[in-house]
Amino acid sequence: MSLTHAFFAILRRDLILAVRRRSEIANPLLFFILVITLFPLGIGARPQLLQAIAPGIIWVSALLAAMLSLDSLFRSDFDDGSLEQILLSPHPVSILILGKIVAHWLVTGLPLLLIAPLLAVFLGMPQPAIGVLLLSLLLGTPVLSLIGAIGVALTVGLRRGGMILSLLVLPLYVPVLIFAGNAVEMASNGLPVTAQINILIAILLLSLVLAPWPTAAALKMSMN
Amino acid sequence: MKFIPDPIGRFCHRMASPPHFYALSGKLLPWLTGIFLILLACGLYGGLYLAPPDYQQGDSYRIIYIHVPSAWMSLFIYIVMAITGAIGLIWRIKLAEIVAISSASVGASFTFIALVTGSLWGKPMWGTWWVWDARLTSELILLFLYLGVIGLYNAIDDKRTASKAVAILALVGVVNIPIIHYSVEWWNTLHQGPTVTKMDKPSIHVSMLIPLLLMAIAFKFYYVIAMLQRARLELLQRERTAAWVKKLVSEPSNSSS
Amino acid sequence: MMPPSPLLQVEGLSCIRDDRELFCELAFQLGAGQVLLLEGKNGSGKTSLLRILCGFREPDAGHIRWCGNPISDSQYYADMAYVGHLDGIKKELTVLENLNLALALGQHGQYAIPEALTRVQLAGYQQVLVQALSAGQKRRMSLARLLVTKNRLWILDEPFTSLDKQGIKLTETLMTEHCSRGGLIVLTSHHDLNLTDVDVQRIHLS
Amino acid sequence: MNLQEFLAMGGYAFYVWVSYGICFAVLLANIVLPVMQRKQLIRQLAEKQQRQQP
Repeated sequence: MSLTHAFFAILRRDLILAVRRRSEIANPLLFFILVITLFPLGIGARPQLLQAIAPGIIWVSALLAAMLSLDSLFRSDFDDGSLEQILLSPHPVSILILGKIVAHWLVTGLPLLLIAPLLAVFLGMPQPAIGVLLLSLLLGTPVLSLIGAIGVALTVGLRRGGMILSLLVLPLYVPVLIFAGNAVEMASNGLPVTAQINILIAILLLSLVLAPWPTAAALKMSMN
Repeated sequence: MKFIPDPIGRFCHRMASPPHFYALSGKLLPWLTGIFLILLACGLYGGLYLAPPDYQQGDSYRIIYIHVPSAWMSLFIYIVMAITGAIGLIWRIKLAEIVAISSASVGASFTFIALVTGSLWGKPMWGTWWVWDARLTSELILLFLYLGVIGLYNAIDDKRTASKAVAILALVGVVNIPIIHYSVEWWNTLHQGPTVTKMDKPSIHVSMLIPLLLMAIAFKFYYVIAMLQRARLELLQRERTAAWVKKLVSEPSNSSS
Repeated sequence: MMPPSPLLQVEGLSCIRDDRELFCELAFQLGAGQVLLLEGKNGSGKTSLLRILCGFREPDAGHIRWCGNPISDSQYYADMAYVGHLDGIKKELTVLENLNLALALGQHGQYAIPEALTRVQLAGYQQVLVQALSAGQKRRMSLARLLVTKNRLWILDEPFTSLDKQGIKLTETLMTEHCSRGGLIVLTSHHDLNLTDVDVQRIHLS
Repeated sequence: MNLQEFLAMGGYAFYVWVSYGICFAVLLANIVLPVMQRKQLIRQLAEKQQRQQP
């Protein structure tokens, strides 16, 4: 059977699993909404201030939500031995793993995109910026999943991997946060954002090509 | 994978054999330490005493002699770590793995020094202890990257596996560092405008430059010394069941050296 | 019986774990139709050896060759199948979905899925979620996975655990058939093997 | 320039000397700690060896 067949088989399997488990989809989404609700409560209902920092709040929350959902990427497959079987496949492991990452993004990243406009309205973000916010999330959240996968793959075999995972992954998230957050902020002020969006596209393509390799290598390493 | 012709590969393997490395590094260390101390003394004398005060910053600029070389070293060591890690990963050379992880703590120290001295330098210059300046922010993120490497290494019990993990992480980090650096610079210019660039390019005079270079070279030597010391410890720990370690331990003269 | 030409060759294999040498300078050869049974008490390195054979763990010394090539070659992974302590079966998926994924990861083998399920006495269970199966049934499902995918070398870690007498008999029959088709098996077991007409080598790890 | 002036660092004594102090403390620790740990390890291994073969 061909590699594309294997890729889509893994993708389909993970989507079916997510639908049957449900909580995997709901948890990061709830977290995202809750964190954003907390900001006005912590800062005070000051529309001007909230509007000014809205891009940052939304992006930092999205980043944390993505990070919290990372553990589910390989955890159950590691625990029940499915990961061993995937690694023993004659197909290139990095492609199979990419299938898992895409599925993970569809389950945890895409819902953030759907709920983000609502939250942007909560924070009083101006109309034109919302489109850019969606675009930046569309380009940025897959990068979070791709880079995050490397971190999870390195720590999946550890008992207390959670804390170390955030230490590994968060510094690598910095460029995405900067360019995406800045794009939204510029758009709120009515400025052009082509440069930021182009850079985000470049980062996405780069991580799409490069990230599966170290992820596969790290998973093999985690197996022993 | 064979990129290197066999005789050279064999030679490297022999040089990289643990007992040979342990003995050789033991012989080299006093010399390296001597050179380091001489360079350090010259650099400090030139920097703290001979070089004139800066016409704008007065004597506070003298922090540059540790701040800038430390910042250079922090990046340099990360790259060395990634390269040696890759060598360990590809050719399974134990010693390369050990050099990689032994570099991490030295690199983290230099990053820490660069941050602290940057802050101490910033206080008289900017009036606050911390400014979200591009260079300091990059340095802070670099420190997180180092801490990630060290934390990951300590979290994995099997040290061979841990070395592999560290090598993968260091390689991922080294690809990311230019991107992070660029993004932070970009972020900085956008939010603050071209503000405090004095730290990057002080109007440097030859009498100021020479001590700076001396200190930079001294720190390179220091890195080799500190890395070798840590590598010797790491090597003994990993090889403690090997015959050469047993022999070494049983010789009373060695327990003091 | 003439010894068949070796397909799996292991030379000078050593494994050190936590300062302890589990085995050292281990060597064996396995040809078509042969079985290797690893014996030894708990913690003697049986599972470690199997995981080294799978390529999950690197040996501290030594080589493993499959058809003369190192096992990092993708050909090896096309020819081998592993059933470990963890069965690698998703309990939220049905039996059919699980086997279909195994097929997608590998290549079609001797049996089609319905025949394989009949063989392991799970006929009619296609649409059942795996979490509804008993431990023994799950074990038999792992055997079905071996049957539906194309493979020559089986690496089995304690294949008889949680199987009843009938299940053990079935496993042994399948193993005998696999060998008679020119397959190879490396396994660990506390249970004594009862295979007729099969060349069984034993290695005792201590 | 006398010693007093040198130490005063043109009024920036605190910043300069604290910087240098922290720097060299960290650098020294990076050498001393591994050396001490290594010696301790050698001692431990030697003791273990003596226990095993009296």
